[in-house]
Amino acid sequence: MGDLTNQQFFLLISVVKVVVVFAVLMTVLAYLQWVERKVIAHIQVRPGPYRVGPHGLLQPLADVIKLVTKEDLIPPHVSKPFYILAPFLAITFALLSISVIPFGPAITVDGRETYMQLANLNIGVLFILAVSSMGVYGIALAGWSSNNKYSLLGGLRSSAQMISYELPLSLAIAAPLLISNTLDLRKLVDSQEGSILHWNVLHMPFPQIFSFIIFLIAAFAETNRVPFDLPEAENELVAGFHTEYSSMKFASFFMAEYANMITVSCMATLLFLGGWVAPWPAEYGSSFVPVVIFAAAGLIALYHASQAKLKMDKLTFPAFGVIFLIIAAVFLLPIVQSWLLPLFWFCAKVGAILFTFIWIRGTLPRFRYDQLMGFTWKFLFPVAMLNLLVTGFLVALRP
Amino acid sequence: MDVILFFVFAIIAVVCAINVVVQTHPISSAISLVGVMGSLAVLYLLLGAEFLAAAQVIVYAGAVMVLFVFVIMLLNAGTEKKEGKSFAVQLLGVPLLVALLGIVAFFVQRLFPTTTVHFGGFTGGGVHEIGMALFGPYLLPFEVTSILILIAIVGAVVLARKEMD
Amino acid sequence: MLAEVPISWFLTLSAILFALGVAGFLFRRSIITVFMSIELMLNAVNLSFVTFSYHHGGATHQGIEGHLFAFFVMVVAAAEAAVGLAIILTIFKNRQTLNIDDIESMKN
Amino acid sequence: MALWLIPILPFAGFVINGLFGRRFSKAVVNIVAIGSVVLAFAWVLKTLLGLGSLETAATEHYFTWIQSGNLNIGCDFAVDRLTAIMLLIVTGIGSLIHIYAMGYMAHEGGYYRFFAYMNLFMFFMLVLVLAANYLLLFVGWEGVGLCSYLLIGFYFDKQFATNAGNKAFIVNRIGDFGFSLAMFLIFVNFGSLDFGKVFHQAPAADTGLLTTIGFLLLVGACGKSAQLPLYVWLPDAMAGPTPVSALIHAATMVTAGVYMTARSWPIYIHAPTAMEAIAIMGVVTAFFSASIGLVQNDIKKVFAYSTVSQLGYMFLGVGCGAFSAGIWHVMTHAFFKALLFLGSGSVIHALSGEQDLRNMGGLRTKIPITFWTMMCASVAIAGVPPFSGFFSKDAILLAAYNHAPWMYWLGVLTAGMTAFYVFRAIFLAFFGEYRGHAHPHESPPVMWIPLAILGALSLGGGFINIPKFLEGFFQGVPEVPENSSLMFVSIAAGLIGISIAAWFYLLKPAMADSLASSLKLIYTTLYNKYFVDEIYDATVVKPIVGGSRWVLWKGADAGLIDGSVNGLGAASQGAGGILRKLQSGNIRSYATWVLLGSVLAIVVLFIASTNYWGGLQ
Repeated sequence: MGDLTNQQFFLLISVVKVVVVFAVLMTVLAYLQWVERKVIAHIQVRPGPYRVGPHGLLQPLADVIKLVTKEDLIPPHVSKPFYILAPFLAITFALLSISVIPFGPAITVDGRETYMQLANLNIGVLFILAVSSMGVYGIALAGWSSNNKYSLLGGLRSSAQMISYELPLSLAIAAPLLISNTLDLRKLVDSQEGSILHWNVLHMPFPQIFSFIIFLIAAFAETNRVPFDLPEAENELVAGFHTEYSSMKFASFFMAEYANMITVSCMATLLFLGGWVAPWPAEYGSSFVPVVIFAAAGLIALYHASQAKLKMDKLTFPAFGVIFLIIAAVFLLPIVQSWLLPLFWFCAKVGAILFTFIWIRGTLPRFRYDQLMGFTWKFLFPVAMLNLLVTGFLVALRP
Repeated sequence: MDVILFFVFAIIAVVCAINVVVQTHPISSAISLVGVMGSLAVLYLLLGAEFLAAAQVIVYAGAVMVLFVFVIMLLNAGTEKKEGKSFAVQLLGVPLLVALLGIVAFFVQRLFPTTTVHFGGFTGGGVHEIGMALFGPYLLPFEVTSILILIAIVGAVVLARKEMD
Repeated sequence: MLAEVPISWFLTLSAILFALGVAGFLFRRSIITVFMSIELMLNAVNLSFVTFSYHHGGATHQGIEGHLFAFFVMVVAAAEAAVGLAIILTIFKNRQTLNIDDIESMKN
Repeated sequence: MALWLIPILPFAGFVINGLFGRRFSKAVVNIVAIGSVVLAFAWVLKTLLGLGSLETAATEHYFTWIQSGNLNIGCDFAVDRLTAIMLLIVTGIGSLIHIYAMGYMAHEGGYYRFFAYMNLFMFFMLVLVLAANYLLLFVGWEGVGLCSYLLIGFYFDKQFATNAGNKAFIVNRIGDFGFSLAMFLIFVNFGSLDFGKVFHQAPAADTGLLTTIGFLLLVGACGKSAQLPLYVWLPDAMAGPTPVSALIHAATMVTAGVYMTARSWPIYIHAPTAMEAIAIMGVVTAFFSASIGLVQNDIKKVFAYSTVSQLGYMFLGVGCGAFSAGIWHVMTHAFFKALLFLGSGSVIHALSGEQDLRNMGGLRTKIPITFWTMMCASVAIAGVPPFSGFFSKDAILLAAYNHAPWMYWLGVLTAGMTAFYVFRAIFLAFFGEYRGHAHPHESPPVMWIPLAILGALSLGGGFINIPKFLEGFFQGVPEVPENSSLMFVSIAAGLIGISIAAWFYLLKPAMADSLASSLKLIYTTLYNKYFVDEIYDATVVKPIVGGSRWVLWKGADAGLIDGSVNGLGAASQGAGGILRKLQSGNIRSYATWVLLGSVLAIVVLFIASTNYWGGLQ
């Protein structure tokens, strides 16, 4: 590979990155659904998907096959161009933001430095804000073009909700940006280098706990998740804006929702939780955390294998136990540690936030609509403003 | 590269703008307008206006136009009716438009014969530069804008509050 | 094939968009579309401002005034949209019409 | 030294009482009003002690008030020795009168309003004396005029009070007109209105110019200080409450003219003609109004004419070049005349509103404190040594003697008349039999304590040697040679006046009436104040009213102006009828016109800039 020019290398590595990210993202999207069903099932003390594959692990695959092969029904009386355009817009804008999110530090491939990121933008934060603000069109158009009053109401609610929650969201983002003094997502992470005490969420003397919580709440609303899933409140609006959609178009909205969840989780991680930075420095042993975790997981799997009652489990548990142990071993290899460790921490943080999303969905009831709007305008917005003001003052006083 | 980029997005912009004018349903016009704004944002990037490009998408496409779409949906505005007429428009509209476009295009060609644009030719449009200017020499207009927005909010609330009677 | 885009093309594009905005204002009867035509004109003007900024700034850090102007236009346009749409809502509530030719209480 | 605090304190009192006084109890109003003035007095004392000997003026610049072309007016306050005296008089006597008014006004309506106006007056008066340029002085000048108007018309439900207020205001306008012209002249010729800059340039200026300025300033002073021929408002101003008469129309505001003239001494010293005019005006006014005072029956009218007369004395002093003597008289006059007014207020208060001397008598035993304090004032004003009036009046007369003997003799005659009418009033009010029907009662301590303090000041105030104090201030003014023999002449004049009064009104009460009937023509003329009001009415007021009504209103306004306006209206109505066709109410049509306009504008813009056009080719 040594004979490639810089431009050829750039093209090649970009293609590789796009392929990898796309494949991983799609898998994650599919399996996030499985995780959600499983977690909620366990919160509600039931097993969840169990039939397709071991512990329902192949359920997402089955879902995909089902959705793709279903008849793509276009109801009469819909506004056809917009009806088709809407899911396309939704999924496009949802996936677009992933392109600027960095997953890890710069790594060296073949003697050349490259980023674990599809495109490095020095206004990355603004880009994500811009793209996410466009996401509302998909939902609004879907609601309107369906020519169905439930859909329309869902679309209207969604537009109003997303416009309203964008304000506290932006204000909450502004506070950590003030501290880090950059809009570049990589530099944002670099400014939080060190330990957990340097993450923006705990950054002394202005810990951004409030803006982190505000960001999470607003993100729930932006992604139309429980407890803010008014646009698709099934007991009021059938299925909200996507009532009339089926097959892949329906799947697009679904994927858009989960992609948005991943985006905001990544944003929260980058802005507040220090991105791929370990909670404490490597010299105090943070690099052994993944090894311990994966090894423990492997051992637990093996233990369960010895106790397994089902026939299938006797095969799968040992297999997974071994896989986990291998992963644990991989983390010990110094060659890959440099990029695998940051990736691990990043994924761990994103995963934790995604788990919070699911956890809250399993716990909280839905808001009433007027409460939803009152909450953002009368509480969230002023608090975010105040937080920004205080942070601004403290930053200005910073020597 | 730059020329291709310009042409692609200029053509998208013009086609979308024509669509804004000729579409009979407001929502089609609105979505077309979003297209215009999006392609203008790309042209801003070409001109080195990073911040404005982002602001264009966030403010215009993401907020103002959403508001439009929202109102169109709220009012359930249908296709417009061809009633009412204005003799002035019928008589003078097209000639004046052609004259305006012709004159402006002519003078533009005459006045700016040499300067050319290439990507990266202007680097003063980043967030930092805009911020330094806004909170430096242009602080007063900026602060006045905040008052303007406050007035707009109050005005909008008052107007929209009025009950139908 | 040109390597770079002449600045006059940008300005001409701006003029075309502006003229289209004017056309929308003149020939359309729906208040909302007319309002959108105004936004189109504002956008066209913003493009001019940014282009002029490039023209005057070049590679230096001068010529940011055009950007600021465009920025203020955006802010004012946002405020204007909020008030304007509120007015449209009120008009619709009171008159049940969105046709601009039906609204002529200021006649004579 | 925070000079601004001095006027601001009363102003704060005005704002608080004026805005919220209606809801306050009287006690709170008292605390605010009197507290603010007393605090101002205390601050004046502190400031003056802090400023030391004040050889040069202490100036403070706060902000630029007006900046237009080369006109640059700052909000500047300055304290020099002259200002220091005025500050002490204004705040000191003001405090006493405020305290007195607390008792006097206790039963009147509009209590808070009264004190709000009084505080506003104090504010403007202090601005007037503190001002370091003519315009700021003019602000105070107009402000005190306004307060004077408001307070004269305090009993606004009485016709004569509002009329008197209007009269004071309108007559003062004539004076202000002169003052304004003087300011314009000063600014045009000296390029500044700051005292320092103007007076620095004055010696080098043209005498004719200085004389003109001096005359115009004199017109202003004449209006404010009630001198002939603009004195007519002051006697009528007695329609206001008595503390107002004491504070504004005796002790402070009316002396503003004297203060301003003394302040402008560098101008006057180079304008001998103007000085002469001041002296003549002063002495004539002094004599003229003293003669009116001889026969008045209203106790306040007597003192009002007395005030005019004493102001004449001050101008006589100033006009003769004895600026410091004039200021000295301003101070002593403030003591004894304020006391006379407050005392007569006490009498009026005791008699429940009775003001006519013919209905008084024998009050000596009934209200002894008032009697004795008024006696103090009377001996002071009559020029009995060694009381205050004697010294200042003697200094003025001495200067007059050196200036022009006829002025001196007229002054001495006036001094005799002064002694006569003051003691006439005293004898009529306090001696003999009580002729009224009310039940006199002594005033409360809150009223007589200020009287007592003023009494002490009247008696001993002459030992405050103002000329000595101001010696350095009026540098370059010629010294007046001592002449102790003249002193005995004025003492004699005073004693003769007192004796005649005693003879007429104590020993042979019938003599006065018989003398009045035997000299009927003179008596009626004097009693009717030389018919000045009637003459003014016939020569000035009537023609103005008639001219306004027939020429300006019916002719110019109704005919010419209304006619042309109506014609224009009709014309525009006609034109509008045609043009309104354009206003179709159709926005799209309007947009077309706008577009047409823009296209034309662009075309014109490019065609007009031919150079540019040529450069393009």
